[in-house]
Amino acid sequence: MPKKRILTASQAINEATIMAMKKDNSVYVIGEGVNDPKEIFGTTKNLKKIFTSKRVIETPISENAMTGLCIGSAMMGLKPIQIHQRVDFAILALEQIINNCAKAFFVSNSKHTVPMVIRMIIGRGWGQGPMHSQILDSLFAQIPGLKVIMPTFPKDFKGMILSAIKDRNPVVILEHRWLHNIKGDVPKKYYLNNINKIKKINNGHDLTIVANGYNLLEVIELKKILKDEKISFDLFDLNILQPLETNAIINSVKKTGRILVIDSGFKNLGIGSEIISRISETCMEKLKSKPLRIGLPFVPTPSSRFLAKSYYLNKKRILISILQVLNKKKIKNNLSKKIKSNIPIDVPDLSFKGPF
Amino acid sequence: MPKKRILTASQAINEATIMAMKKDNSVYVIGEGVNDPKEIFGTTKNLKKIFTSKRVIETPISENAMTGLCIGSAMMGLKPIQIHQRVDFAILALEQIINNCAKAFFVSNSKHTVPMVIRMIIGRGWGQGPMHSQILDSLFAQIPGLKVIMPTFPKDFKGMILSAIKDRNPVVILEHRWLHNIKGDVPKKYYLNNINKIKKINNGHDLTIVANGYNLLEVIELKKILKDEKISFDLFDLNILQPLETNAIINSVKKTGRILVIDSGFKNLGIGSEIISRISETCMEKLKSKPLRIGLPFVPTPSSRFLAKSYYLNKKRILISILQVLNKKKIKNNLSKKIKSNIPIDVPDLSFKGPF
Amino acid sequence: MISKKNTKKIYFDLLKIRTIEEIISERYKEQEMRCPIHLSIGQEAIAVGICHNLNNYDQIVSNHRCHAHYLAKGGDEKKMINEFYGNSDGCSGGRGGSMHLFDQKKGILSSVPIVSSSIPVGVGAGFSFKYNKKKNIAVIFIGDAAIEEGVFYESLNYAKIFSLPVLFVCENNLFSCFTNINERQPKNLIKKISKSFGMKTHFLNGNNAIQIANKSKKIIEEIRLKNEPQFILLDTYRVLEHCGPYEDDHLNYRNKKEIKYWKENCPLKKLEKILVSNKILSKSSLRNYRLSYKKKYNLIFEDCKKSKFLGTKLNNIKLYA
Amino acid sequence: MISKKNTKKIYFDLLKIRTIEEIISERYKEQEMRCPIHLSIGQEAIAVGICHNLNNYDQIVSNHRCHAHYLAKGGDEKKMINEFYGNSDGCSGGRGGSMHLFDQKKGILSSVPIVSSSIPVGVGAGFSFKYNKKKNIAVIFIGDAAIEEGVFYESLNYAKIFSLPVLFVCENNLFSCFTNINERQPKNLIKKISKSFGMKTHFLNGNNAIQIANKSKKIIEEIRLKNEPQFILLDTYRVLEHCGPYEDDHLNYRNKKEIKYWKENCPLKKLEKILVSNKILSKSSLRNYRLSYKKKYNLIFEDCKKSKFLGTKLNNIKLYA
Ligand SMILES: Cc1ncc(C[n+]2csc(CCOP(=O)(O)OP(=O)(O)O)c2C)c(N)n1
Ligand SMILES: Cc1ncc(C[n+]2csc(CCOP(=O)(O)OP(=O)(O)O)c2C)c(N)n1
Ligand SMILES: [Mg+2]
Ligand SMILES: [Mg+2]
Repeated sequence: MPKKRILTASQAINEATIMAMKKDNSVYVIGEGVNDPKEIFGTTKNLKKIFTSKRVIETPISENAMTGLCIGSAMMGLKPIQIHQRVDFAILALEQIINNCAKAFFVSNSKHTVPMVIRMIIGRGWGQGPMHSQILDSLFAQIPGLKVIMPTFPKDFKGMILSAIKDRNPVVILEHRWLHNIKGDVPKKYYLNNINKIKKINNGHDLTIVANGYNLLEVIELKKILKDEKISFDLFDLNILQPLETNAIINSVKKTGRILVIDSGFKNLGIGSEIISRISETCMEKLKSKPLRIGLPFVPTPSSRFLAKSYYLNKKRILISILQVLNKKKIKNNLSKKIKSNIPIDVPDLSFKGPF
Repeated sequence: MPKKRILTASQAINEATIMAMKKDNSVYVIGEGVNDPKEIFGTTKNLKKIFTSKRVIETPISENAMTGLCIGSAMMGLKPIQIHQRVDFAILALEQIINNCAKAFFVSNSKHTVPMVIRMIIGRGWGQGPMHSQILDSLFAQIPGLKVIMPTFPKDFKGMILSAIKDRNPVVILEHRWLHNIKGDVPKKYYLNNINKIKKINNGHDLTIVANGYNLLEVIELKKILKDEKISFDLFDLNILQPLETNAIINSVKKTGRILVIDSGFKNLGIGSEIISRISETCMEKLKSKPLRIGLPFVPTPSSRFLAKSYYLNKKRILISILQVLNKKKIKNNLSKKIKSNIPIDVPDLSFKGPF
Repeated sequence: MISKKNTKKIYFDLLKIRTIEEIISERYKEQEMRCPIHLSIGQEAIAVGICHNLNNYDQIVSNHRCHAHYLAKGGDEKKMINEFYGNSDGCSGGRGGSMHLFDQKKGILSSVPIVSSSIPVGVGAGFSFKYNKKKNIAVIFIGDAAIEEGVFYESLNYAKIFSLPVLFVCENNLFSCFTNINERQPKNLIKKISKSFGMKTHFLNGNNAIQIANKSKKIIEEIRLKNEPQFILLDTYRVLEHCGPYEDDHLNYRNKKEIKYWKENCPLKKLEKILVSNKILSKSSLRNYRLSYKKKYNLIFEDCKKSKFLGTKLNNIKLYA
Repeated sequence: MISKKNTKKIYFDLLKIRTIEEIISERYKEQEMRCPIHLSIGQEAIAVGICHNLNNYDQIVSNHRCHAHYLAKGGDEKKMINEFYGNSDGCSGGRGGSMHLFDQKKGILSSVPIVSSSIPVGVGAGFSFKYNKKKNIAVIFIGDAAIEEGVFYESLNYAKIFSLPVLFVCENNLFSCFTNINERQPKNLIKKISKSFGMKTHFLNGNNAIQIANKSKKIIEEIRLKNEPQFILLDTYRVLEHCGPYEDDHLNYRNKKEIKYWKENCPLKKLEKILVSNKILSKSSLRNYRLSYKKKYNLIFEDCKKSKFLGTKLNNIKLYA
């Protein structure tokens, strides 16, 4: 058995980028700050040194034209990896993304492809407020022609980014900032992860849970606690938002009869709404309890940690929702204690010293 | 009883605009083409003559700054009515819409308001293709802080636009191009229609239907045919997409036990997904059959009428869906004949001579 | 200097475009070309003159008014006409309609109806040439209103600071739909703007195809050689309505004198004069060409109109490559 | 010319801003101001000089680096500091954090962290003044990178063709985060661009508050009078890191000589020299002011830090007005 190789997610992203660039000369990296000393949270480390500024391109603050430039070059056969330090900056490029990027394949009668990757980082850190920590997952998932992925584990970051780069379609990668420092086993070799079909990552009996991003980690942390209570669940890592393949979820629900979907973004018109609707439309009769979605309330992200507390989901709120789906009215006191955390709401761990 | 006063929807819009501008000097109209001979499909007729170019403002082709300008002026107390001849052009202004327009009230701790109306016309006519006939209903409904309305009847166009202008929040009005020539009774007086809560517009027993825009007219046309078959339905005019108030729908479903939601836009992540999810989450046990959504397939709008045929919904497809929700497998032959139309897919009526 | 042979070629290109557009204008009322159309009648010299100096690997991008660009760059006319009729063998399979013309083999990368949207895409094509050390250029055709969209400036900036082989060609027909340029832009902005970005900027008569071909030849060579973007601004005029097949002079949004002036300066007439006075073609042969082109292309339209839609059904269209 | 009294006022404004920012810088590591901060240390003269000539009804808009603009325009300092601490009596109730400062009563219309996003909003404020025939102006503070966003140009265009009372104030500190202006823009674009739009354009030393106040007085009066936008470009320098409380000179993205030059040209030192040499204030009184300001504002920080969050819970926040 090969030895484990522990990397952080940002190291995995960095490694994947280097591999792809070595393998294929047409891959280039472009974005505001890609050559900064901060190296986009470490993910662009050493790129310029290895590949020179010809292939690792710092740009003016002009997101829309930058995106169009990437699209044009991709239609001509290059493979841009565009990076937005905040997903929010991609809002300025929506015209190019919605029109040229997503529609070129369709409107060219399948002649043009736009093999382009857009990494967008979701800024959760010290209270960055309503214009620097949006999620926008279902906004992008609503644009036909884009693939939209949202990896959680370092291993997946590597494999999915490599797949995204290889894919002939535009792929949006939503990276939750707090996942960059998560550690995990990452194989050394070049490998591709599926970016067309989500996977079940845990097997159980009592309910089906669908989650992604940072929430997914919290669900996993609940696993042990729930096991002590003899509760087990099917868990889907919703790391592919588009194409949204829900057959496996539906099959799972047919078995468990209970479903909780946890949205990283707004609950309103979130991916969860689509999943619950599909379940209701296909196998409503198998449900033993009402389906449940949780997600962000329908207001902009507040900056203050005092407000962030009731804005973001946390283990406790997830646990309550699980029990609700299971028709167990109250959390047992000891459960509630077990999940108590001494980590403030606005940091992923105690080593985090802000601001981003 | 007052005599009926028949106007087209575009006349109703025009009348509402003139009334609002006469009533309140701070109301102004701005957009590309507002003073064109084409008068934005007749809706801006005479405005410049009455109110001069000070208040009816032709602009350069710069949607994003135009929107910001409107926002700034609205924060200062003016009341802009901004017009996009195509909803698609608003995509260039999404940064201003998502950030300053929708978030100013929140981020200013409720001190600033942005009392602004944005009329966006959905371009269905002769095959305008993927960048000139998007719907984008659920995109706008996904932005917290906006109100989003979509009137169907001339009477509502007038009353809802007047309410939108009076409202202290930014209101997006989605106007389906094919509704502009629809005629109906429009009271002469100044009146306000609710833009916070949708209304039931038909009472029945067998199922609940939720629809809006052009589809709503098609549902209404089916009413008589279905009546002959002793089928009656509760019908909701989903002319308010945000705030999305679904209690009345849920109560109706509790009664009928069956629900069909017809989306004007994509079925994927459409408003229907939110409605069906809410129903499933609250009163699943009352459903006698699986809920059903229909809407546009998840591909860009094709131009060719040969493709448009299978893209857009029509009476027949709506009828099939109704029967499906009622668990009636087949359309009876005579029903199918009754709804046969001799109008081509790409015109609203035979007087339409293109191109828009 | 353009040779006699090339002068003739330019004439045939121009005549072809004019003929096809006139037939569209005539046949549009048959209501079988069911998509918006933006005719280039009066403005064709620019497309023809510039594209004369391009090869198949050079790329162009265009906008809503793309017929002339498409044809001048060598786009397949039958595929274009089929696209107007919504047929499956249209250049975009009926998906796009008249505002989405492209031909991959001929270097027609993209035409899109969102004003200015294709500009950065063209810059991206230029980027790919430099990246791959190709000696090709990308030409970006825009109207005078395109410079009102922010992305235009962002794109100038990229083209300049990345030193890309890009030629901006701005066709100033004074109008954006019904609105005069004076209502939309500060005086002379359009003349000054590319210079502010440090680009070589040229002003040409947009209705003289030969002159355009001549002058742009040098410009294009220089771009190929130096990987530096340049900008050409050309004055011209649209003869028919903004969108649709008819004249709309009765609407009085344009000055009668102005219209008269520009009609007299018709690029086709101008070119014919040159051909005759330089004894390249005789008046009668010109007449014959006009007639034979008309006949030939009318047949093609007839063909396309009759052809059935045979394409993939929408349900089978793939969203992903 | 600025009077002695006003010179003193300018000094007190500058000192206040510098003091508050230095305290932020010191206290940031306490980890109680938990939001990104962009300090203006080294650049304050611009805010102070310009705002000196504005009244409460004039409006300003700002960006991520908004502390100095907010304070110079008269924004409530306690509300600002509370905002940094995330408190409910912060100027945006803790909802926005440091990049969303505003004060309605003082004409601070908006500050937003999306580069250039507030520019058209400022133009809209100018529009409202003209519409209502008010003799006020809107001032739009931007950094050098803001001119890379398309919306900047669109906004220049609107301000000009609508003849709006708008003053653009561009603080060129040579950097956008870590990237030098030479990597981002063609040479001198920033100097030429507003002229292309036909705007009166002025170049000033951004570190000389008195000069800025003097020169902008006339400019602002002219704008009030004529309803014509103007543009001021000022050179200046940010002393600390782009975002955060520390120096970052060890990262070597900026030239050592350049840093030295600008530190020597510190706007506060410059102003103190003027005060002393013109015998407006003595050296020792300057020292006393420095100390007393420090003390005073440290107390306010201490207060704010201790104050509890007493605001509406998120669940009760209204989405609509
Ligand atoms: C972003 C956007 N806004 C508005 C329109 C509507 N529109 C279509 S063509 C046009 C005029 C464009 O004028 P110009 O660029 O000068 O080209 P011309 O039509 O004169 O050839 C406008 C405003 C559009 N297509 N896209
Ligand atoms: C649209 C957008 N893109 C990128 C960023 C990230 N960003 C924040 S500040 C900044 C630099 C802005 O530089 P400048 O305008 O010169 O202001 P300065 O920081 O120098 O005061 C950047 C790129 C952003 N906030 N918004
Ligand atoms: Mg034009
Ligand atoms: Mg700067």
